[in-house]
Amino acid sequence: MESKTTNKGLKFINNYRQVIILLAEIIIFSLISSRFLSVGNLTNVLKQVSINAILAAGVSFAIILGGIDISIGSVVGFTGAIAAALVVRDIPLVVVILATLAIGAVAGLINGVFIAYFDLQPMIVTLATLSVFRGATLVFTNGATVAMSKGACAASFKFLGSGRIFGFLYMPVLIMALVFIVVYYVQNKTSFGRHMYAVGGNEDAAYLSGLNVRKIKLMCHVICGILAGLAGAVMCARVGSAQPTAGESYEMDAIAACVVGGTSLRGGEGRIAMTLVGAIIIGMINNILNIMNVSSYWQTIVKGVVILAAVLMDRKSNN
Amino acid sequence: MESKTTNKGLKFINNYRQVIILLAEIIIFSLISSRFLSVGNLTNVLKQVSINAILAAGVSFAIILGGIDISIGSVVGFTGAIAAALVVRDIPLVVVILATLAIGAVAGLINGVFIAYFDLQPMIVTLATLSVFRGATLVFTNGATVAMSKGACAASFKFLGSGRIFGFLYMPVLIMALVFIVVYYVQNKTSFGRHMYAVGGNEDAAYLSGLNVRKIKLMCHVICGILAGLAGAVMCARVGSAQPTAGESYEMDAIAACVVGGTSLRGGEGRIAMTLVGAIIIGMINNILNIMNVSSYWQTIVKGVVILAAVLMDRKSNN
Amino acid sequence: DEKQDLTLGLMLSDNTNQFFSTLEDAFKKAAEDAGYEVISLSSGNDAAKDVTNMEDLLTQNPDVIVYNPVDSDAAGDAVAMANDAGIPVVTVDRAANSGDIVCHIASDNVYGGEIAAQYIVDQLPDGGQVVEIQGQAGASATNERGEGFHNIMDDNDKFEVVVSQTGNWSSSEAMSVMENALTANPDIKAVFCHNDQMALGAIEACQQADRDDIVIVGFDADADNLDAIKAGTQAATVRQLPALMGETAVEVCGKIAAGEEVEASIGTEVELVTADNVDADATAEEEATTEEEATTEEETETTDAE
Amino acid sequence: MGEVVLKLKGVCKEFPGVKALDGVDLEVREGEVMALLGENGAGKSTLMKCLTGVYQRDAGSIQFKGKEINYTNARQAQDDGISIIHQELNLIPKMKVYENIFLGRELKNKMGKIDIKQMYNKTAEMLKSMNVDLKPDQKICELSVAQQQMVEIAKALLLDTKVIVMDEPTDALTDSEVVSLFKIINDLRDRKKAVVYISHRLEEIFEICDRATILRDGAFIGEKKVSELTYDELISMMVGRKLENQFPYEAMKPGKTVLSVKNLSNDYVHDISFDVKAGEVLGVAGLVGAGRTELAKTLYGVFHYDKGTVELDGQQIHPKNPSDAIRNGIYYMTEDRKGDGLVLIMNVKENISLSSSDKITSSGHINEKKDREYAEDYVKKMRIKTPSVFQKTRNLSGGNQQKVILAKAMMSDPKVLILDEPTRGIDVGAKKEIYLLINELRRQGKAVIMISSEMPEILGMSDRIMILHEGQKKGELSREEATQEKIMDKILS
Ligand SMILES: Nc1ncnc2c1ncn2[C@@H]1O[C@H](COP(=O)(O)OP(=O)(O)OP(=O)(O)O)[C@@H](O)[C@H]1O
Ligand SMILES: Nc1ncnc2c1ncn2[C@@H]1O[C@H](COP(=O)(O)OP(=O)(O)OP(=O)(O)O)[C@@H](O)[C@H]1O
Ligand SMILES: [Mg+2]
Ligand SMILES: [Mg+2]
Repeated sequence: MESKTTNKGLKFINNYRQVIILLAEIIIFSLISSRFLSVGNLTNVLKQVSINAILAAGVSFAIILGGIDISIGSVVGFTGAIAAALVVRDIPLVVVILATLAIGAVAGLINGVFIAYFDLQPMIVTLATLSVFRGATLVFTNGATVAMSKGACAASFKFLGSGRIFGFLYMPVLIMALVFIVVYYVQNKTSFGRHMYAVGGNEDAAYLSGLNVRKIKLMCHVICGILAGLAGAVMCARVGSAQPTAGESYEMDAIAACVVGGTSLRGGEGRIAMTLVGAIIIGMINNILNIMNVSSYWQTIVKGVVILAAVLMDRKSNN
Repeated sequence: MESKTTNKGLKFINNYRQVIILLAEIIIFSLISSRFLSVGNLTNVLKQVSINAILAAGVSFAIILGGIDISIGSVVGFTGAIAAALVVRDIPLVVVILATLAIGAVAGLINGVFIAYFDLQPMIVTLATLSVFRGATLVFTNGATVAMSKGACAASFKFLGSGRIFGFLYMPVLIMALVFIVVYYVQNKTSFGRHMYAVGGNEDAAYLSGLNVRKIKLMCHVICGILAGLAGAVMCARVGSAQPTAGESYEMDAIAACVVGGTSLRGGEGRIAMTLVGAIIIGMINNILNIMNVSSYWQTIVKGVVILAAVLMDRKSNN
Repeated sequence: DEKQDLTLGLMLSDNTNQFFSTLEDAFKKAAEDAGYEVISLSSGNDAAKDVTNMEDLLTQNPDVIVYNPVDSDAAGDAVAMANDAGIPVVTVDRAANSGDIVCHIASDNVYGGEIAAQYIVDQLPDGGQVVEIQGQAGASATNERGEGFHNIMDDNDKFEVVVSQTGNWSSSEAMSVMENALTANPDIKAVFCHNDQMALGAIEACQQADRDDIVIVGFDADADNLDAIKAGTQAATVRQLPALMGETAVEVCGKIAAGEEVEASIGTEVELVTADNVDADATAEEEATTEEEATTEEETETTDAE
Repeated sequence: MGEVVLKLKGVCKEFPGVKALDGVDLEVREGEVMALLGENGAGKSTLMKCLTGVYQRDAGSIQFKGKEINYTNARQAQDDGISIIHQELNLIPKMKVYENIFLGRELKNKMGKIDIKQMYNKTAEMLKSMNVDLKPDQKICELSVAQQQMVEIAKALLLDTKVIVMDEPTDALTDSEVVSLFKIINDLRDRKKAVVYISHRLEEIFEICDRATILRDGAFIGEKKVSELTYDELISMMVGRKLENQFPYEAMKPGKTVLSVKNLSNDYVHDISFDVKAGEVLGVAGLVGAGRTELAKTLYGVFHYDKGTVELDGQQIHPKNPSDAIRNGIYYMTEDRKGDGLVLIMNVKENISLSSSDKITSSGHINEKKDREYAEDYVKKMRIKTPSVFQKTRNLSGGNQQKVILAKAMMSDPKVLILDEPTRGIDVGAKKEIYLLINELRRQGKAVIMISSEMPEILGMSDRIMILHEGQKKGELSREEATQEKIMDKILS
């Protein structure tokens, strides 16, 4: 009985170890800087985290499959440019959003077809499409920033990026929250989600159990693309313009968020809520380093060390 | 009998499919541009390929293990900066080279310890150290280029990067050739090489067969680091100075070279000679795009498409 | 001039950067008008790629090479190759620290940083806290613009640079930096961004924080930022004239090929654009890009970029 | 009587939530074969892993040649003279036979260069002496499971150690290889080696072992001389109760023909025709490499065929993939439970319902309650030993894993169920339970095709037996006429 209780306690701690890391972080950072623990600053963190978190939610589909998608940064750049170009032409907001999601879906579809139907390795496929999508963005924008004019469309589009609801809920944060709720439902409460985990856990067994492995893989990559498209639109709306190089190397932060959140790159494992926690853990690191005005050279070092420490702690408590 | 011969023929084609892709490339490119098939240009290609090829040889150790090392680009930057700083201080050439190799080894050791002894996932470890090593470079150089003076040491060091032997054999090409010979021997003719393939093929089985899996993993990452250090020195010598951002995203080209050369990212497979072929395939693509004056935006697209096509062909002929 | 059949090589450090893509476009257009061929290569900010590109460029034997190095120190080897091949080299924007250069068309990043800082000093007689949003760590433009900025700021006791953070040339990252800076330092009076992209991000952040009192200074004079200056959301930006540099470079190439003398160094303007001169300057820029005559070849400013 | 070389005393080992070993003793003598027996999950493999340094014991002592040992990795045990053939195959799929056999102990010249030729020759010699028809440079992934098992045995023999542990070596073998293996074991005994032999095929124990140590639920039950034991005694020691009638075959009148296969041909099988009726068990016998698995996978849509027809309930079907086959009412239960049977990191519940999403979902939404109830129902009905349906299948014993796969198959409710080696690696008690489940399936009117390499099982449970050899059908025998000899005759005809 005695030992059972401890075991349960241990199991609880283990299940929520990322949350514990996050709490530890909050406590330490509050001690480091008095400015950290303010509503304003925490709101900042959430706003800043939103784009990476949406990307991480998307890439978690690819990672749970046992694959990866490193082209999402380029998809962000491409869809952002398209969104800006449409807004400039005064296309209605709904159309703009649907268009970016559709383009994201097509990008994911391209990845998915090569990965699922041609059996190519996800890393190399998305490495190639990373290059293709970025090139497409450069060609499309001719290397120039697409700025959004002050028209009616621009205003409504920008609301997506910086608008508030109830005075405190920023749109990117709201969108992020909605994304995570939907993704949580899809991954945990639907048979599609269950099948995704099965394919990631043992592809052969999933196939022999009668699952349509290829379709599942394709779908996961399409979802990943759609979320990258959404992230592109939100980012473009937040910044108010689209740079041809926008989103470069964002994939790395998204992957880091998943892994810090306990998702295994070997596939079959990972909880979306913890991915959000992972993204916030990383976002808070960036935030405190900014607040403390650590030189950007040292920031690069510290960020790497902290990610390493987080996965190390994650692993330790996992055992 | 009849069918056996065809089978042998097929097997031969299959075994050397990358070479066939390379030959096809040479023929097509010669038809596209009369300037392509000249001794001068092919020498250029080899010189240009050398750094990526050395990196690819190194990262092949990590990939055959079933892992990855995406920190090598940062190691190139760091060791290059150290090399330049030492040359500026007129340190003898041998010491400079040994120092860069040693630093590369330490970088690999750090990766290896986390991967082998803390059982962290290679992708996330090297993603973190990518950041750490780049930051270290920025701190070390204070963000500024380290230029090499005109001293005796600088001259001898620069010989590494642009010197010739027998009038036509450029040093980087010679170094690349030596690296591949040594790596070929290590991977194919030593028990260490066999063990590396075994660990990549089935880690549990390798462990139960009595192999010291951790040590093998560590060694592979150290070798990868050493070769990245060598690449950093050669690059610094070739360019004549060290930029703090040197080597950024080089890991992707190196990984692409391995995969185009038929190395599986799932581990346990890969032939070093074909990695060289893969590096040359990619190098020739870059070269012909430059020669044909394709806009760099389109180059980005074309490069992605061609890598995809190469792995697709590779896979088709593999089946 | 009688028309010549020239092939010009153009090597840019990074044409995904708007400054250089503008330079490239103007160069190509001017060359086309003059009936020249252009081979244009870009190095993606990788000094090793400069060497590679030079090798590939020399294979095609251009008549003149216009070179915008990734790094001045690293440029020597690439220039030496061209020298060996007997092809004249003109550098733009960034100089090469060794090798034979026929002409350098300079624009001075350090000076640009200085006038940006000076503007802030002039605007805020009482001094105060200042933010610097840097370009990508280690990039030469970052180093030079930062150097100029600190040349002024560090000597001035009234000002304190409370935040020096990188925005990686990206509006989105700059926005995050600015948000954090505003939270951490409510008394910020001014911000200097190493490019205008990042200034856009800073503007967004200030607007969202309802801080329209902050003096925002950018660099590059992008069209959007000129609009922002007109609208009063941005205070100033530093204008370099990339289009003009491109056109000047084509002209210089023509002269070199024709065997005419050219100045060893040609300076193109670096100037501050504020609400006072934004309208006038906008027209000047337009003229510069549309009329070939409006070049500044006579100016013999010999400020060296590095 | 041989000297005791290895003495384990009071060995304990606990996993999170499971006490796998609770004070186990074992004595192994030179020149003798010690059987280690027990139900699935009794702790046999765990004990051997504690011995060979894969796991560290929590308590107890292990003495080898009078010296206390405490290995921390596999290599130390090998170097000391203890080798083990693990229950799971431990080969590198993409490497060659000789490379696997010499893995970790490559022959080298003085320069450190590996000597491929010598390793090749020694491997060829070894395989020949074992009566295995394999080329040393074949890749492991191209071999059948049985051939791989023989390679595994060769690898252990190469070490030439004092003690050899064999954890269910015959699990994947057919009779002819078993004969070869027993020759090898007899030879080892003659050479004064000590052998620990783990198997669920009890007839083998009486044929090859000298003594038997029996475990139950991680506890030591006893050690007996095999010559002093009867079959029933042995079972009651293992199971803790009497177990009568190992093959509970019930005569039943078969219904109408459900599956009818005519002239099926592809790369693996040639011109196969047969049919199966409702409520009937069709046994499929054959040597290793007979193509039984391939036939099953062809019917299941994994392999394609271009000649021949498959009819189900009189309707012609042509399954293109497993999901297609399942839709048509055919389910295949794999022989490789870890390789392609289970998603090991998923729990019992998730595995059981994997092929029957439609039963637990409405428009894509999973009904958690239904999901759990179905699983709990199967766990109870099939007596799957697991703390809860939320246990990861990775942590179940082999027999219980097998039952989970069978539960998955049953939940998909097929018309035709193909069982490939359904009792591989399963203890006597569990075997009987699976036979009872097969009876249950027959009663439900399912057509069952049972592929098995265990002759007694084929003879004991089939209504009819189809014999395959090298992809061809060699004949069919009814239950009444079938004997082991007749089957072998047909194979060799
Ligand atoms: N790594 C592990 N983690 C948790 N539990 C384990 C682990 N390995 C084994 N067990 C548990 O320990 C017990 C003994 O398992 P073991 O594999 O030794 O049984 P066994 O006698 O070899 O059975 P079988 O005949 O099925 O092979 C089982 O209950 C099993 O579930
Ligand atoms: N992946 C593969 N590549 C090449 N040959 C294979 C492969 N898998 C099996 N084979 C060959 O196919 C033949 C039939 O295989 P298999 O042993 O699975 O048949 P089986 O009758 O089901 O035998 P069992 O189930 O008893 O192992 C064998 O000769 C085997 O070597
Ligand atoms: Mg066992
Ligand atoms: Mg079989």
